[in-house]
Amino acid sequence: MQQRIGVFVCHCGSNIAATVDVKKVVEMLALEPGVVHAEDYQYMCSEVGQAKIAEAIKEKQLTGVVVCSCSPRMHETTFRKCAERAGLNPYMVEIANIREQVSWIHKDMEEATQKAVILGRAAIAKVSLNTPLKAGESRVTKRALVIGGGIAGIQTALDIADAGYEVDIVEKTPSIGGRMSQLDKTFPTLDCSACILTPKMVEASANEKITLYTYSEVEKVSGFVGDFTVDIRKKARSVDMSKCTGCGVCQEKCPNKKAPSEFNRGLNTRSAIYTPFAQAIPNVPVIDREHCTKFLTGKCGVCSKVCQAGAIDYEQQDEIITEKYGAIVVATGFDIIKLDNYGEYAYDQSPDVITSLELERIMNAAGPTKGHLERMSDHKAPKNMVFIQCVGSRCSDGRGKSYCSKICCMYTAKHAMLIRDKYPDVNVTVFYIDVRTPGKNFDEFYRRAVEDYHVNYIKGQVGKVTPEADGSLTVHGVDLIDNKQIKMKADMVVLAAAIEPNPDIRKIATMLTASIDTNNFLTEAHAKLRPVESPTAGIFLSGVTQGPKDIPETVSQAGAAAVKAIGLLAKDKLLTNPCTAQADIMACNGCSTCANVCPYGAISYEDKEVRGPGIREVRRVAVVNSALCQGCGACTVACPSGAMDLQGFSNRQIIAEVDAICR
Amino acid sequence: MSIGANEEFRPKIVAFCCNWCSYAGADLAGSSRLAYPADVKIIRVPCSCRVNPMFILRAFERGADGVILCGCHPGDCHYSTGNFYARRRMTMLFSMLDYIGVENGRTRVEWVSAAEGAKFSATMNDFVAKVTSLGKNVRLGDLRCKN
Amino acid sequence: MKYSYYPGCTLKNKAKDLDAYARASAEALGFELEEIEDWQCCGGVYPLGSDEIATKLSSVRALNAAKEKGQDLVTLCSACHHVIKRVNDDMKNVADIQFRANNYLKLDEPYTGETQVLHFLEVLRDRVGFDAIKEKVVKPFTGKKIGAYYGCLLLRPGKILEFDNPENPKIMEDFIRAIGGEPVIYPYRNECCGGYISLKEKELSKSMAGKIMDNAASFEADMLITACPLCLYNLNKSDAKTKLPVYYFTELLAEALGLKEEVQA
Amino acid sequence: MTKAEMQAEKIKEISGTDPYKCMKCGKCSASCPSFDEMDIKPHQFVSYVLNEDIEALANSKSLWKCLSCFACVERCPRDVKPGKIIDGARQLVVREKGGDYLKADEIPELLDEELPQQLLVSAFRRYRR
Repeated sequence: MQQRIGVFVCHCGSNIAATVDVKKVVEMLALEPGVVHAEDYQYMCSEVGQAKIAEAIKEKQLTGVVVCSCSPRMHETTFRKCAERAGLNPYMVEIANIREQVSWIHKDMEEATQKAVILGRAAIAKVSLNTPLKAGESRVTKRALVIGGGIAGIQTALDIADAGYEVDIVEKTPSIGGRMSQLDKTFPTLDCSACILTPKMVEASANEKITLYTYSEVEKVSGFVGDFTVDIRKKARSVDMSKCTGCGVCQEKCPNKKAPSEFNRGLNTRSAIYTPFAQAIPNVPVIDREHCTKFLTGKCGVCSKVCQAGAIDYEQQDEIITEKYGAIVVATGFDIIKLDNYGEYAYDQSPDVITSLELERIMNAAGPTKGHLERMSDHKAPKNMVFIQCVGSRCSDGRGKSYCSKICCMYTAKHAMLIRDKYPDVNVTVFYIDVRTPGKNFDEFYRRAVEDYHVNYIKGQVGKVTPEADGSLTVHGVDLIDNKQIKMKADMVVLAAAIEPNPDIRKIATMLTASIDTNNFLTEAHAKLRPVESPTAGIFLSGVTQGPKDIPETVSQAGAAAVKAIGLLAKDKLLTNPCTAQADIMACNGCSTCANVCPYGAISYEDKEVRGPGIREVRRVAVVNSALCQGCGACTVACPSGAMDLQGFSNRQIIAEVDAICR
Repeated sequence: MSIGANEEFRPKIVAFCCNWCSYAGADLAGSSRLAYPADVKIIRVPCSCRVNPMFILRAFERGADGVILCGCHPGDCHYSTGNFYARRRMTMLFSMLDYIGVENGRTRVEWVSAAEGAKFSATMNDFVAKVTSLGKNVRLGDLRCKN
Repeated sequence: MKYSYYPGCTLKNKAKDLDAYARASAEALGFELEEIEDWQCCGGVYPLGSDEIATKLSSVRALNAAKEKGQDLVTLCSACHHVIKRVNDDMKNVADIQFRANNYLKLDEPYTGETQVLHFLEVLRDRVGFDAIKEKVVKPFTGKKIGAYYGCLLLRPGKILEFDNPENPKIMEDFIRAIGGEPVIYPYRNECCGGYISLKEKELSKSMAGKIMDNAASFEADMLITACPLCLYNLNKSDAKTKLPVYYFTELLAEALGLKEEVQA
Repeated sequence: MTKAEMQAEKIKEISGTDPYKCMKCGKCSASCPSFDEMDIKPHQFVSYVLNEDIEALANSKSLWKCLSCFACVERCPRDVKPGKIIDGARQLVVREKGGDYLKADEIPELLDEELPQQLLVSAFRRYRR
């Protein structure tokens, strides 16, 4: 059947029209075979623009529509819905991207117009070969998975559970709580971190809709939006969770107390059987098999002897739990970078050069120094403290991270203020490049540190920190405003080390097929309009996994991710992508090559009667399960007989595009 | 068709971009206004593994001077493994093309993520420069198209 | 094991002992330094101007000579090492310099950075091994507190020199342990001694070298070792409050191996 | 192009650095062992090039106080490498006729018994064409 195609060219205000001669594009494309209608309009995506398309479909009995506009990733759905409302199959719409690929990157009008015409022709060539497609349906498992049990994961899980859905949290460490549980106070109101976090942890643990898998990791993910299947590895705790009463005697009696405490950032040690901190949830210890004498030498077993509940189980094995989920939220959080590349700050050379996170532990009443501010080398109280900002942040030289870690300016102001408040005789100096305080009450907070607490802020980065023979440190800095080099004695130096996404995120992103950027932050579906969704349907982003953020931002993003997940879980059925593969049984000889390359197991084989000119036989042929097929097209290229084709991106369509471009 | 001595040679370049990473990377290059030559025309495919070697032969046959295939970084494929198939297929195809005289500089596979607008633009600038330096592709022209 | 060896100008004159101790120690440790024929002066400082070619050619000739013999190129003087290593990096990675240098030199086969440049200390660490040296030590520096002075040229820029962690190096400390001494780690060990500035700005370099020596002394070093004749000169001329003796590391190596008298004779 | 513009371009070319990358953190000046001897400080080199104030840079004492110790090059978080910029300016001066900072006839009085050859060679390279 001869197609009747309508072409609609958008000005996008001046975004397109300033560089592309829109009228000329209309004029040229109107000449293409099959085109029966061509027009342009200021904003095709507006109500008026869409009405024009609908009207043309009805009046001219269009069978295909080409919109020359912005990227299909922006408005393809808009125009497809518009076509559908006007009675045209939505898959008879193609977009020529003349904004991102033309007007925004080219300056010469003639050249840009010519390219726009060519892209329009390619879209026309493609739409001429489109066939109406109908989306299928798939079911939604009404259960969500949250990966990561920090404040982001906890908040997301609480919100999802609150809406009435089952939700599981998978946390790698023995307790939920995350980074926030390590913090002493929070800015800009100086709440005690534990006081506001612990209730949430308890709530998550008590909520009957929430299941916690601590000391567990996601091992395998398959399926797709609405119907993911996930294997979770519950690592052997060596403690029976159902028997343990959390009395803590085992930790007290454990003779091996030499393991570095992860929770206290290695500033002190813990027993081999341990809970990371007193408020841990669940309050069930874990045996660290790498440090446990029983596991190392076979001799010991003290914890087992003292445990009255009989909960110690040295034979316990890892367990794999397989569960189905409709939505997955990633909340894997962050760590601070390793400082190996920054030898000039002497972090490895002096115990009195510490990171901000270590300072949090030192300031905390439950920390290694019971909250007393003291040097780790000689446990003396410092008189002079220096804070260095941007250690590894804003570094484009390959040693650190190119981005701003965002939280350091504020937590440093917090540290400075708390120290000056509690120890007024300690001099506090902050070397900064810029003080960045966008946020409600943030700048006021920073100014309080200067004006009320007399913290000495010096503009200029530090070049080197040298540990001196007398045990002090010399900070070699600069005051750019005074234009003077500074050599300053300090007893402690605190480094605001850059934050980076949890290193596990690479592995997790690969399992989820979620896109990730060069800094290992997960990519959003749209940087502005869909900031908590991954481009991979059914995957949502919560917290620092998407980019640096502070606690209030994390909590609000966690809520937003929860709402998106709830929106998905609330549906009974999802429309599936109709652009799936299909085998031409006339050409298929059942060789199984396609099934071998299919990542979804969507292809099976059936004996079917094949009828054609001179053929009438029963043959083994490929059958695609369109509910499982995700439309990647791997099979279409692997098929040796050319029987496999992908609807919506058929061989003929792509060749037609190639031809149109090379014409 | 011959190129006049004074006429500046502008190559015809087809870029196949996977929907999830590279096409999004191209969009980011666009919204970040990172220019690359208009000679590049993008065809959107769901995955780099959708690109049949036939499409590339067809492009050269129809007068393309260079063909580039962009996909997600290895390990980051939206369909898990598609880009690995693409990589293997293209390695074979490109060496065959080189054998018959379509130089390796005219063909390329590049991994560009959705966040790498700058890399997309830099890659295209570099590829266009390379193809331009090689001049017109004369090896695979369809004789039936000639006058 | 044979290495091509580039001694450099100073080792043929004012720093003859740096060279002589190295050769004798090498022999005792089972490797040979084969001096490149007709080597030319490296220029002492790496030409920073990206448009300079002529000043890099002498290094390329030495590098190519080693390549033709199929040997790694060993250097001893910090300055020679710095210049030759960086020129080699240019020849490997900077297309323009590679093209122009080869154009000029007209070698049988173009040189594109194939030779591996090793400092004598790197040979000791990576090829011989400090543990193997320890076994051959007959006169250990037991109880001696020795400060390693690295200076700038061996360490920076770290990405190109790849000698050691440029801000917190340990190769010379490991060397000191190997010869039985006790390394003194002091933060100024990678600060600049003043370098070539001591020709015209004598006071400045005296004070810079003085800070280094005083810093080492505050950590109770008995002596300093260095690989660079210019560092040695500047340290000896310093205005330090506590004057420490400064030795070439090869002298201590030869002494530990029991070769010192032999070399001096 | 004015002379200053041309010279600024030349410095960028010789040094192979991009002054626009500088974020003005001052780590170069904090690291510089010659800071107190310099009239124009390391972190200011960039602004002089960007403002095309080459005359001042060329006449600055800093040209002859830089030790090429690469502390600023090593530590610059933005890969601007102020040490290479100042060397670019120094090259600009010594490549001009009469720009030599070290005259042959002043050498004898600078020498002493222990002075290594390396020092003369290095100083010649840095101070003269």
